[in-house]
Amino acid sequence: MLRFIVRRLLQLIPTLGGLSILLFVWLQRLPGGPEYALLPDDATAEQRAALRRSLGLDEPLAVQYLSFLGRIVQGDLGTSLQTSRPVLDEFFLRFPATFELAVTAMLIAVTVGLPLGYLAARKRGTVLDFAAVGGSLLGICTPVFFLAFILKVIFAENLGWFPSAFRLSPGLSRTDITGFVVLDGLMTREWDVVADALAHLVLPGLALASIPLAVITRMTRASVLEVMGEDYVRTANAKGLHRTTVRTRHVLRNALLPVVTAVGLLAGSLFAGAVLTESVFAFPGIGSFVYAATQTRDYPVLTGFILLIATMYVFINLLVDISYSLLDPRVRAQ
Amino acid sequence: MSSSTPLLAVDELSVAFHRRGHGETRAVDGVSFTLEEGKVTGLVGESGCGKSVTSLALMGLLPDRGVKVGGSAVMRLSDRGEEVVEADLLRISNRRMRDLRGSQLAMIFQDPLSSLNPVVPIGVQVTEILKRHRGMRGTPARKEAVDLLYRVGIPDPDRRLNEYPHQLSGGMRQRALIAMAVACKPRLMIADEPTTALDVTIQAQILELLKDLVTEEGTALLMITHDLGVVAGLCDDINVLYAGRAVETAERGPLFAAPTHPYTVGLLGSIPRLDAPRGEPLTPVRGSVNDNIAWTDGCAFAPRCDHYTMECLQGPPPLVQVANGAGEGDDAGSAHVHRCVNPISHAVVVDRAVLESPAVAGDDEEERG
Amino acid sequence: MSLLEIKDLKVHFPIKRGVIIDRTVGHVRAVDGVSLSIEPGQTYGLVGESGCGKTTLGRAVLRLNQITEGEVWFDGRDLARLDSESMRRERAKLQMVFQDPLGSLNPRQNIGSILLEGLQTHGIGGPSDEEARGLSRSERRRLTTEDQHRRVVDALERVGLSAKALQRYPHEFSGGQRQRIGIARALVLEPDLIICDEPVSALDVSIQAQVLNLLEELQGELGLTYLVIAHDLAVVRHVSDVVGVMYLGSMVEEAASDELYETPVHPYTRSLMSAVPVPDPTVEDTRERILLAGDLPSPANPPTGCRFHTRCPWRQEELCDTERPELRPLHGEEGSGTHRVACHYAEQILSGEIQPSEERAERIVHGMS
Amino acid sequence: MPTTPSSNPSEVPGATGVPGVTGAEEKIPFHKRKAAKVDRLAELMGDRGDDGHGSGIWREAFQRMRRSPMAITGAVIVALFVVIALFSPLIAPYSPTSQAWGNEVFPNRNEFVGPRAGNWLGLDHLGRDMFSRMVIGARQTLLVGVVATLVGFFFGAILGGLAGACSVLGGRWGRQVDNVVMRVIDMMLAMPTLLLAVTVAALVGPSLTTVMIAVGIAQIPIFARLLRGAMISQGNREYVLAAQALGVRKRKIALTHILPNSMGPVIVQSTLTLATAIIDAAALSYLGLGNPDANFPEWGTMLSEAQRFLSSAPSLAVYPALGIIITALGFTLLGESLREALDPKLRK
Amino acid sequence: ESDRGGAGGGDEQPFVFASAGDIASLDPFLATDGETFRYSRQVFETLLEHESGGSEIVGGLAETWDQSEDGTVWTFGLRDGVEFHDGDELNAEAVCANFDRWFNLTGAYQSSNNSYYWQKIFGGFAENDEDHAPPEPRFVSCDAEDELTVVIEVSEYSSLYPGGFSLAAFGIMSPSSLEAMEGQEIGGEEGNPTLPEYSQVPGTVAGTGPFTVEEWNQDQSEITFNRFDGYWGDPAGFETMIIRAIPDENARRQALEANDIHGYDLVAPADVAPLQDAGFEVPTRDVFNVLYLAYQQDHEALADLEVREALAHAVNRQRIVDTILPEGGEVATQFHPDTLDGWSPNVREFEYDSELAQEKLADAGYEDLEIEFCYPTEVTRPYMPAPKDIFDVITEDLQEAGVTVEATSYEWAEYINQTDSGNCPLYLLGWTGDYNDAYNFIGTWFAGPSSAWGVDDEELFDKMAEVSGNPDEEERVAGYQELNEMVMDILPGLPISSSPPSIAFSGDVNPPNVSPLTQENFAEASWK
Ligand SMILES: Nc1ncnc2c1ncn2[C@@H]1O[C@H](COP(=O)(O)OP(=O)(O)OP(=O)(O)O)[C@@H](O)[C@H]1O
Ligand SMILES: Nc1ncnc2c1ncn2[C@@H]1O[C@H](COP(=O)(O)OP(=O)(O)OP(=O)(O)O)[C@@H](O)[C@H]1O
Ligand SMILES: [Mg+2]
Ligand SMILES: [Mg+2]
Repeated sequence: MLRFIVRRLLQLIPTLGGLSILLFVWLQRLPGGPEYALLPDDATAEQRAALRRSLGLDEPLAVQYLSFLGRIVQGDLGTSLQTSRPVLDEFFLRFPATFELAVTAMLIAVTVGLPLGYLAARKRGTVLDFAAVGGSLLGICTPVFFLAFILKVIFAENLGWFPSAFRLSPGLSRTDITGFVVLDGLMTREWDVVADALAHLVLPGLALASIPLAVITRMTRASVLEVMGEDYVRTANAKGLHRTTVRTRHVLRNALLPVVTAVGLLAGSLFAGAVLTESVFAFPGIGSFVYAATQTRDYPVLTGFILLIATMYVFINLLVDISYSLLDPRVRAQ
Repeated sequence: MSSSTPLLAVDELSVAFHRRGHGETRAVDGVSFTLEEGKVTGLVGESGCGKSVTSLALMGLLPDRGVKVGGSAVMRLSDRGEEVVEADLLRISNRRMRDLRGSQLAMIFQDPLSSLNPVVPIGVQVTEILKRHRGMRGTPARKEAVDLLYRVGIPDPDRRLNEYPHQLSGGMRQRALIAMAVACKPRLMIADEPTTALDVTIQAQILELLKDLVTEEGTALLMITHDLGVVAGLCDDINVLYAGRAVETAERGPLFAAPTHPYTVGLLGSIPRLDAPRGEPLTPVRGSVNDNIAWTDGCAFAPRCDHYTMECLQGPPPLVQVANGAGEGDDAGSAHVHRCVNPISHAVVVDRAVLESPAVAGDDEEERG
Repeated sequence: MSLLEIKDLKVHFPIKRGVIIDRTVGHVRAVDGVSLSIEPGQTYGLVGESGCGKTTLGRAVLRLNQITEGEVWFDGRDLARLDSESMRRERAKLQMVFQDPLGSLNPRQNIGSILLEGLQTHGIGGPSDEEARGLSRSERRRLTTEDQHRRVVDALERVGLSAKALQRYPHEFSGGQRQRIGIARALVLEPDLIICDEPVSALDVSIQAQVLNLLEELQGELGLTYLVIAHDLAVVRHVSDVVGVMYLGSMVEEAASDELYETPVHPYTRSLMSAVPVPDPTVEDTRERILLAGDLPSPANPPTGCRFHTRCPWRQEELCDTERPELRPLHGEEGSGTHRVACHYAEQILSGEIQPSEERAERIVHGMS
Repeated sequence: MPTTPSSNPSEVPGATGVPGVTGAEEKIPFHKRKAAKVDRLAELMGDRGDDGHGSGIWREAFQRMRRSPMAITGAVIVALFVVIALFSPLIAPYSPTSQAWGNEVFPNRNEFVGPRAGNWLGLDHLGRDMFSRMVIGARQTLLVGVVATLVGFFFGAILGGLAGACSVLGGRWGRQVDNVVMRVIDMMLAMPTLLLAVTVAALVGPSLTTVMIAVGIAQIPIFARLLRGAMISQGNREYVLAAQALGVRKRKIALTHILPNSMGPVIVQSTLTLATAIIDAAALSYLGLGNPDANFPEWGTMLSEAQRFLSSAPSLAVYPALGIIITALGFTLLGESLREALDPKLRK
Repeated sequence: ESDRGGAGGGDEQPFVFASAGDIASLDPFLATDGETFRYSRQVFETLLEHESGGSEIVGGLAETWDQSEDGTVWTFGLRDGVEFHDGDELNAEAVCANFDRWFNLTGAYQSSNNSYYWQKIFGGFAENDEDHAPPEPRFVSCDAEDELTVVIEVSEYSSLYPGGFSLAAFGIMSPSSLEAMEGQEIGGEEGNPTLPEYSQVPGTVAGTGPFTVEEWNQDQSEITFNRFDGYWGDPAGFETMIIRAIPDENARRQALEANDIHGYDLVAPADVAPLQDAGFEVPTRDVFNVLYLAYQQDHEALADLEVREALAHAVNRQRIVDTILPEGGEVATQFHPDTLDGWSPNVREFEYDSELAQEKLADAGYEDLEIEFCYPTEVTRPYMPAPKDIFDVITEDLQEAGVTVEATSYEWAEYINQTDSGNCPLYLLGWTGDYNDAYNFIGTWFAGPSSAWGVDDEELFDKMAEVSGNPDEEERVAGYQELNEMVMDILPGLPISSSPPSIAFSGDVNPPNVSPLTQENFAEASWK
């Protein structure tokens, strides 16, 4: 197992290396440099040229890349052109927000999707099944930003049940320990902060959850249906086991295996999906920051964040693989 | 009379599947047989003739929807004391059936790998049945499981309990399945092609194990197979199934010595025998099961039969007692019945030249292409 | 002169593992030093338990598996040493019939194209060079197409299918018919040798017999040479002139078919033979059974000495676990010299000098408490 | 009517009489009896119907889909959408860009014009006929979906096909190639799709082409992996071995045997990608990377433009949103039922 | 509901205002963006300021100001009794300490994006660092003549003065904070500047404004202000004020409607009426901007005046103003808002007349004119609330006149690049004034040849230099009027509109006086 993990981690190096070159070349070729985004409209051509020079952007790409590599080896991803703060700091400043959002979305997706998919499979062909399948198809087909918008108009603007923006109500004082609002609130017993933070997570969480929810529901359903037809379930029934034993130990346990993989893949994509949701809900996470960075051609932020997100994605997949192999002894053997 | 009632009496069992857009498929169509304690009854037939469906119907394991089961399968559940408790397995409640399964009725499946849950250790899969039906848990359950595995011939059972199915060899998997089946000393056991997926040497081990089980525990065994060789060594009574119906039923002696239904004869003629002189061509049945006609139109086997007449196509042939003289002059009790209007008499069987007789096959083939 | 001569063939599959770069940490010795030769017009049967390396051997002959060591002489050439292009051409003369009739047919190709493919690949058919002289290119092509079509239809008819099958797809046929198509595919190239890897094990008994008959018939008509691989000893014996028995990558016994049946010498052959069920109750009841303990050991880590010693009832204290026996002609007896065994104690076993130890088999037979 | 003749050579029709026939039949001449038997048998087996000729897996899948309500719904939606898209200039009553009613709409004062006789779906914020824009928009949307899918399909298939073929047939060298290609695909996969699309779009500049390329590129690794996976699994099938045993060249095996059999999942994926492409295109438009040209209205752009008016004139956003959702749903339904129909597990 | 979120802070609930982005630095000197200046105006004050709600220059920290004859020496009389947040007192030395610090900055501070406005108004530094290529310095010295008199000398007169002194970038900080900043450099390696800590963590910088900075929460993009009780003027209306970023325009509106915030800037014109109807305060600022359609004259057809005139006639500017721009906007007749001195009533005007446009095009031989037309995506500017809508309307008009338009859009950064380099024949752009001087408008565009316009008119350039260099205010204004007339004769582009950008507040709030320069002083606002 350890060997497997080490192997996967080592494989990460060429992947990230390649990705960084790709990003580097690619991003630097984006039209319109930071000199246009950072200086006011009335700046002169000389001023813009001077800025390029002082940012080191006039160096040959290879030189830039090498110095980038040199820094990255020391754990330095450069500084944001936009805010002049280290990219890593920026990332960890915003990561907790996105992470909380992603976790919320995943929780919603899993807690609703699994039972729903399971029930749909059990009640195959009934109204419930139809609704679950139809609903999840609809979930997949509705553009996330539109859904987010609708949710906001209904539940924030018209009904006023949930806040429409931010991660925390302005002016609410809190103790910052980890950057994770809910966690900090729980640790310091600032219940108002916890409640407030949770309220802020509901709508964006729902919007972000729509696709994973749909996927998990459908996958669970398909997987449960498949497993219910397996021979070993028939064996379990032939042993006269209680229905619940059959369903939990034999059906669910196997049916969840492919779902675990799906959850991992989806978790990776959540960080990217957050771009849309976060911008609709003014949620201060990495998604909206990356988007702003594309607008201002903040190369270090783009390169750094995408590398970090990619690393995270690979890590999540590694975790999934590991958990998969823990769950499935057949894989463990290899 | 109680002692003479069979353990299980299956009467006119029929199973029909409904599928949208496909109409009805009668997978099993009026099959009757009985099972006795300490005896082995065989169900033989080619693929798709309804053997598995029969066994699943008895175990109540057919899918909930789209299936219609008819007939009855009355099982004597207990004969402690005077009172005989009987139940029709096809009618009792789901709950009750679950109680019976595993404790009174057990089943061994064909493919040992897919029949074991890949992600649950063997030990758990064995102990869960002990827990369910014998209320054992913890260490005693484990000890019992070790014992069971040892009894079915799994070496080093203690270690095997923690292993997963894929870590076992094919033979051991089948043994583990058998261990589960015998865990509660069921009175009736159904083995659905338990050795098809195994090598001959392993098959011999498993068959021996089953044989011992029957003789020592007095379990009734319903042996399902397509291999007449297996049946010859193991079964007491044999039912030959074709297209969902029993076409010939007999004790194994008469069946092998004097088969009367052309299908049985064909099956026997198909098997290359280790002890037959070499170079002699086999005499198989023509065509394949796809060539059946509906039983309602006549004998389903007619299109493949070298022996059929117009009569065969005159509606479903009835199951009839084999006219005596076909071998041992046995008493009426040991029924040798067949479903054929134009059976092969024993004398004919011996004369192979006659069997390789006219057929319409050639012409048919041209039409169909 | 033999048509095919295999000398000390070894096929090892590397087991790879590693952190970054895969290293070879061991080998699966699928075939580990097998020698055999097949005479023209003969049928050579190869039996053995699942996983003993039969398929690997068959594929190695066709170089579908990398050969680790050894020679494969075919038609005066060592196939093991041919470059891949010459080997590709050589394949026209060496054909193969596969176990899974459906799986070995491309579902998207119709029968015509399946059968034509080999002809087109090897440019078989069409006017000879002499005839072709003076013909225009399109004319030549037309003639070739016509000739190939004729050959295909011919092959189809030989296996008992009509030309109407040409336009149809594999899934529209029954199992037996599909296997016939597989045979026709091999046949159409007019090969010298056909390797049949479990040609019937996926088929129903009656169909199995049809296919076996067909194979024999074709041999009679066309004088083909077969290498038939199967795990069913009865089948192999039925079709073969010479039978080789494999165990764990090596050949343990080789003899003429009848001789092998009459006087099996190697303990493995004996137990194998005793395990094959015979569809005859009287035989079954009287037969002595040699039950083997346990399963086939892993070919990645074969036992030392005689590979079979871990399961052998005749095992002796000496030699068996230290020295690997060679395949050698049986001494003494009327042995025509064609009976070869790989056992240190073959003669003693044959003469009854050494008796099987009962205990090994005991535990299984009487294992039930 | 057996399809398989017995190979028994002695089985010649009419060689000997049938033994054991009853007296009643004895009077009929043998050949007549035989003919009657044949007729009767043929008659009995006649209603079983023929299995159909020359059909392949696709045809069978089609048969199955014809009975699936899901497939029918999907097909109807898609067909309707395609028809509208193809004939949109004929259907649209007005030019989609004509601001003929420009002086009737005041977005700055929140005054819009809803559905009315001349304008069935009302006017948009610049006084253009909403119905015409929706209809013409269908065409653009279809174009985006199709081209993006083709881009993903094409490059994905090349990459995946190369990797798959090399891995299956290329031996040791081939596995290296496969490894390298897979690393590249992994890299693309690790990059979040939307970010990938955003950067592509930013690179090329916002336009319809951009959206198509961006969405397409994001799909490349998916197609590539899918095809590679399918090819490797097909490559282990026995028919590939059979072709090798015939001596067919490896390149030909890859192209004519493995590839066609591996296309099933890829084709299913294309249908699903059409839906994804339409939705992703809308997202890109939302992020301001959509089609800048007003002459070619596209639903995604319309939707993102109309979000501003969601509270005052929700219909402006709802029409294109519904268009996108329904169309995507149509393709998804079709793709899913195609997947189901082609699933070997569900096939007998 | 007025106590939502009121748990923290004082007993009064904080006023929450949504901006479009986070601030860049606590030190406005380093910044170039409006959001930072919005923040800094609440905390720092400059020598001169604009009148509340107007664009006239009035005293800030200086009560009086004077220029020498040649306009190179400026004398400021400071307000007495002004206290910094950290307790320091405002005096001439404190002011000069600021100027001296700025002038003597080195290293990465000299990079054009860290001292943009300094370089624009006062040129380079005492020692110019070649790496960053700052221009020649224009600042000469700052002297404390007495306790409250500051004398600043520049090397040449420019119309940038005195307006330049009012720029938020030049907020005056306390001497103590300057001391604390001393030695804090812009860090990081070359090309990776990190701003010094004082500009990132509140506590060092201290101004004289009505609010003090309490906290800058970068992960929430939130900055918290407290009322400064020692403020010399009227105390701020809110005890606590929070400015938080919501980049998305719709999200800002929805947050206000959902009562998550109490005010926001950059209100979309379409939202003005609905918000007002719903009881929100949406005061409209005075117009201080111009939106124009530029004709890049390197384009062959556009080099022809007749074509330019034709296009001018082709566009129905009134419709844009009526339907797209916020109420109160008007069609611009020149590159100059009428709220600013130098506006001329006598410029040449162009009526909307599609037929005339067609005729003119035909005359010029361009009946089938095909032309590329660019617009920016993903931005709203105060002068250009919905670029795509405006673009669509103009496109429709042009097509009406027989012009075939090829649409091109760019993201803002790229848009500036493309239009600046003259790659767009037709494009939309505009300008909001920084301070009250005509040069801030036409001077930006027509002071010399530029690829943005492709105008090459020596006469115009000379005249511009002459007028802007004239220290006499009256003459200068007259000169600007002439210039405006001249520009409209040349017709380098079509001025479209001057429109009032709106700012929205919750109904519970008394809004501050809104400023045409978008320089609201939030101290003026209070709870109702
Ligand atoms: N769930 C089902 N739905 C529809 N038809 C079914 C179903 N299960 C079985 N059948 C049909 O019933 C018939 C009998 O099947 P069964 O599995 O009993 O055959 P079998 O004799 O066990 O064959 P094999 O030797 O292949 O196991 C077959 O024709 C099969 O197609
Ligand atoms: N490509 C391969 N890589 C690694 N090991 C292999 C490979 N092919 C076969 N083996 C191993 O080689 C051994 C012999 O396999 P082979 O398929 O030849 O056996 P077989 O006698 O044909 O068995 P069966 O009767 O099951 O077909 C097995 O242990 C198998 O696991
Ligand atoms: Mg079965
Ligand atoms: Mg094999």
